[in-house]
Amino acid sequence: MDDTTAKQRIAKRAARELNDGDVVNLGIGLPTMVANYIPDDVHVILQSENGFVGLGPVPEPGCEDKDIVNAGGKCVTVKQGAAFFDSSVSFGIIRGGHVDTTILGALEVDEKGNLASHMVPGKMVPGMGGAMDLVSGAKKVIITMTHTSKGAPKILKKCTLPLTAAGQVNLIITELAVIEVTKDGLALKEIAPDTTIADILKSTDADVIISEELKVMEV
Amino acid sequence: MDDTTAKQRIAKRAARELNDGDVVNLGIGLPTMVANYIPDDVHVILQSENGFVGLGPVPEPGCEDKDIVNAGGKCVTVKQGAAFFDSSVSFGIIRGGHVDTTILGALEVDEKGNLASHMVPGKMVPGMGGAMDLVSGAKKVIITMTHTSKGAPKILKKCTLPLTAAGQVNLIITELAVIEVTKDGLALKEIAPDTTIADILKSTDADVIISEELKVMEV
Amino acid sequence: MNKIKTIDQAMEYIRDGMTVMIGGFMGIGTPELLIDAMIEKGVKDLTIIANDSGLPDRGVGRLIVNKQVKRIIASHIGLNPETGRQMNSGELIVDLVPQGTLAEQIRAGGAGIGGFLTETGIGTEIEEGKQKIQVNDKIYLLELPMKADVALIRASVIDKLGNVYYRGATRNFNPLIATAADIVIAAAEQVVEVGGIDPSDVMTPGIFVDMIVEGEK
Amino acid sequence: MNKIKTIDQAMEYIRDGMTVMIGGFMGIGTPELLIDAMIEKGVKDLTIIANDSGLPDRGVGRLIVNKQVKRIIASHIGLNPETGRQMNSGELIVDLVPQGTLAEQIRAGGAGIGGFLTETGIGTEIEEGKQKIQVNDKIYLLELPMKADVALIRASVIDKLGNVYYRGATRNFNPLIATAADIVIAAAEQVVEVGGIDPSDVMTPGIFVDMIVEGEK
Repeated sequence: MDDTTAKQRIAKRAARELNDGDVVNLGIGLPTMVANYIPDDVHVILQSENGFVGLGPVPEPGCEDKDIVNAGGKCVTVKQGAAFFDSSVSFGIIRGGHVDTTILGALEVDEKGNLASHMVPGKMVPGMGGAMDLVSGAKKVIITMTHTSKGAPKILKKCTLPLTAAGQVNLIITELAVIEVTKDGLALKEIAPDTTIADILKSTDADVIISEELKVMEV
Repeated sequence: MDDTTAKQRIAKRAARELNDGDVVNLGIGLPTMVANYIPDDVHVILQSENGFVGLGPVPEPGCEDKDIVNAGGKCVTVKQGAAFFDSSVSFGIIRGGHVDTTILGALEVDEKGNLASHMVPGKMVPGMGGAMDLVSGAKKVIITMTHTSKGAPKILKKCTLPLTAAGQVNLIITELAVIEVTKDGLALKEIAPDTTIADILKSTDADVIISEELKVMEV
Repeated sequence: MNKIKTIDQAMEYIRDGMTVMIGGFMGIGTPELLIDAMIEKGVKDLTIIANDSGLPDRGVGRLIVNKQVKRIIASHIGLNPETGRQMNSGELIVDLVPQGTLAEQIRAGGAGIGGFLTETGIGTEIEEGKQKIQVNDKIYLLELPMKADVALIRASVIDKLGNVYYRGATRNFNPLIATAADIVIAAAEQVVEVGGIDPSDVMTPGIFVDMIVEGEK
Repeated sequence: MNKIKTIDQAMEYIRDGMTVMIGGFMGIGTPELLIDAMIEKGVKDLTIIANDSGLPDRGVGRLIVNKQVKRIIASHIGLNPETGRQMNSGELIVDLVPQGTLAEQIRAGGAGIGGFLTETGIGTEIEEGKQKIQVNDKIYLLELPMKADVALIRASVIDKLGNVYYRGATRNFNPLIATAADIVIAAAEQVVEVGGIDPSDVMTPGIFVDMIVEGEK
């Protein structure tokens, strides 16, 4: 599967985790794509940590407002009923548990729900931005990522990179599987139609519990 | 001297402590009267702890706006250039040292600059309101009060009532004297023209240092 | 999701023994409509968190006069003599808190802050029972966050998503308590369509507001 | 008191070695006019506190490219490769702070809060060197307030008293840093007379603003 197809599948599956009325924060990159797949009858309110709720679609070229951008600094629109605020209010919303779900990318996730997403020491150090606050504060943390990176597992027994948060991840969605973080470990809940349990176990470093209600992932 | 004359004298003297551009919070009662005596060439910005800067005069009857009141719940006006905010911002201003001067009343003040102003246990317990935050946060704390209460001194060696703040008072203005709180004790800086040092010492429980630059108070 | 409710629907969420935050300052910015309804319903044993205990005939004060409150956490009770009377007679527990500390405790509750350090109250009775924490030779009190079951706010203008604009000095504690309770009920002076409030003028985002009741004066 | 100053008058307050807070988020809401002037003046060895290190040709990033910064405290440096390069070569000290913690530290600095407790960063490298405080069986990090010598904000509209209105998402860190520095300089897109901004629409009260420089684009 090419990277684009994989990401579209992940975004589409993640969109189904959102409920009508939810306040949702989507990370930059793959998580942002989730917005394209939210069903018409599910109205979520997108929070943008740079200071508003009511994030709307990308504007038509020429209709951009230089003062309205998302947390990636890209021109966006706001929906009717949006609200702007400063960064302390924005993170009050995040830290205070008023974000129902955050969907973020990751470099590594492990059996304990630990997350590493913000740096590879000596190589790539973009910084955590709002990710540490988001994963600590949001009610539900969903990680969306390709199952492996150049063939190497990203779902590990124990993260090797510096942690972005300890024990905060609830759900992992990849192009191959949907995996829940439970107190007993990682539970495989859904498997993509074009893979096998054996393949998933091979490309996963962590121990995985096969859920009794294992389902085929809708793709 | 009758009570009204005494209070007018105190308010008038206190007004001379304010500098052009100062942010000032005036307590309820006598301190509120200070606003009437601020010289025309001194422009201060009055803060009202219920949520604004730019407090203006009492409105003409019939011109009241029910949504614009001072910290005593009384109808007031705001000046051009005023700004409304919520209570956490209001006390961020107060606690953060952005109020240059607060002028408050008191039941007792003592040699250490301790203040008791918010309760007489078992008798009168109105609560501290914003007074504790104001005296901790304001750069300069001025206490305005009559020198005695029914003949009993209010400037004491040691406060007997529960403290509103410890060691925060800078200046005490009464109808008889202007007294500065210094690290060496209370320094008598000004004396009213119609009293004597002996009279002041008699009506003051605390030890008082007679300042070398003792002046006659302008009344 | 229709947030506009009848007063009776809203009152189902306020029950005996609950902790209720109520906006307003000496009654200004207090949702009197919801106080009316609480009096009519006769809900009792309430713990009230508010700036003050209002006046005997205004705001929170009416609930106290009507003996529906077992405890109040406030900064000031001086304008309602009945509060002091019930406190002295042992009918009512009164916890007095410095106003800035109270505002910040509620903000902390809403913003997921586990506590904060303040100099307010150092050297006074406010210290009692509190952790003291030293930072760079300075001693602070550790004050803890406050939350409630229900918050009752007064909106000057509200849109149907619950975005609120507060006029003048009615803002006070309203935006703070709206963040710090499980259920937030807004009594509205004026309800407008979604889009009727400029996004930059919103003082409480609609995500905080669960219910809107019309008819506040 | 005339707060409107020339850019040269304002620049007198920014000197080598100072700690400077700068508003903006990826350059949006950053006072580019003041960055221009700092580059022209060549002020150096600065400690910058800002959400991020901007882009190489935008916002705070330009000061880094021009090597005027010895240390930056920020939540994100990913959009400016030069920041990472200078960090790895030892030319620049970078302190990465979670964005919500950074915003709250600045707010605390401005609001006279001695520190606050947060769960953000628990179990990560962010814990290092920090006091941990237990409240009701939960462990928090104690984060301390931040202040600066100068704060540089970008005002969409400002009146001559310094009351500020920020359009759209340009607000971000600007109202916070305006409270937390000894000197606050606002670069203004539009200056209006006193009274030109409704008191309810003011986002930074004029009492926080010391100087206004016109000409921000």
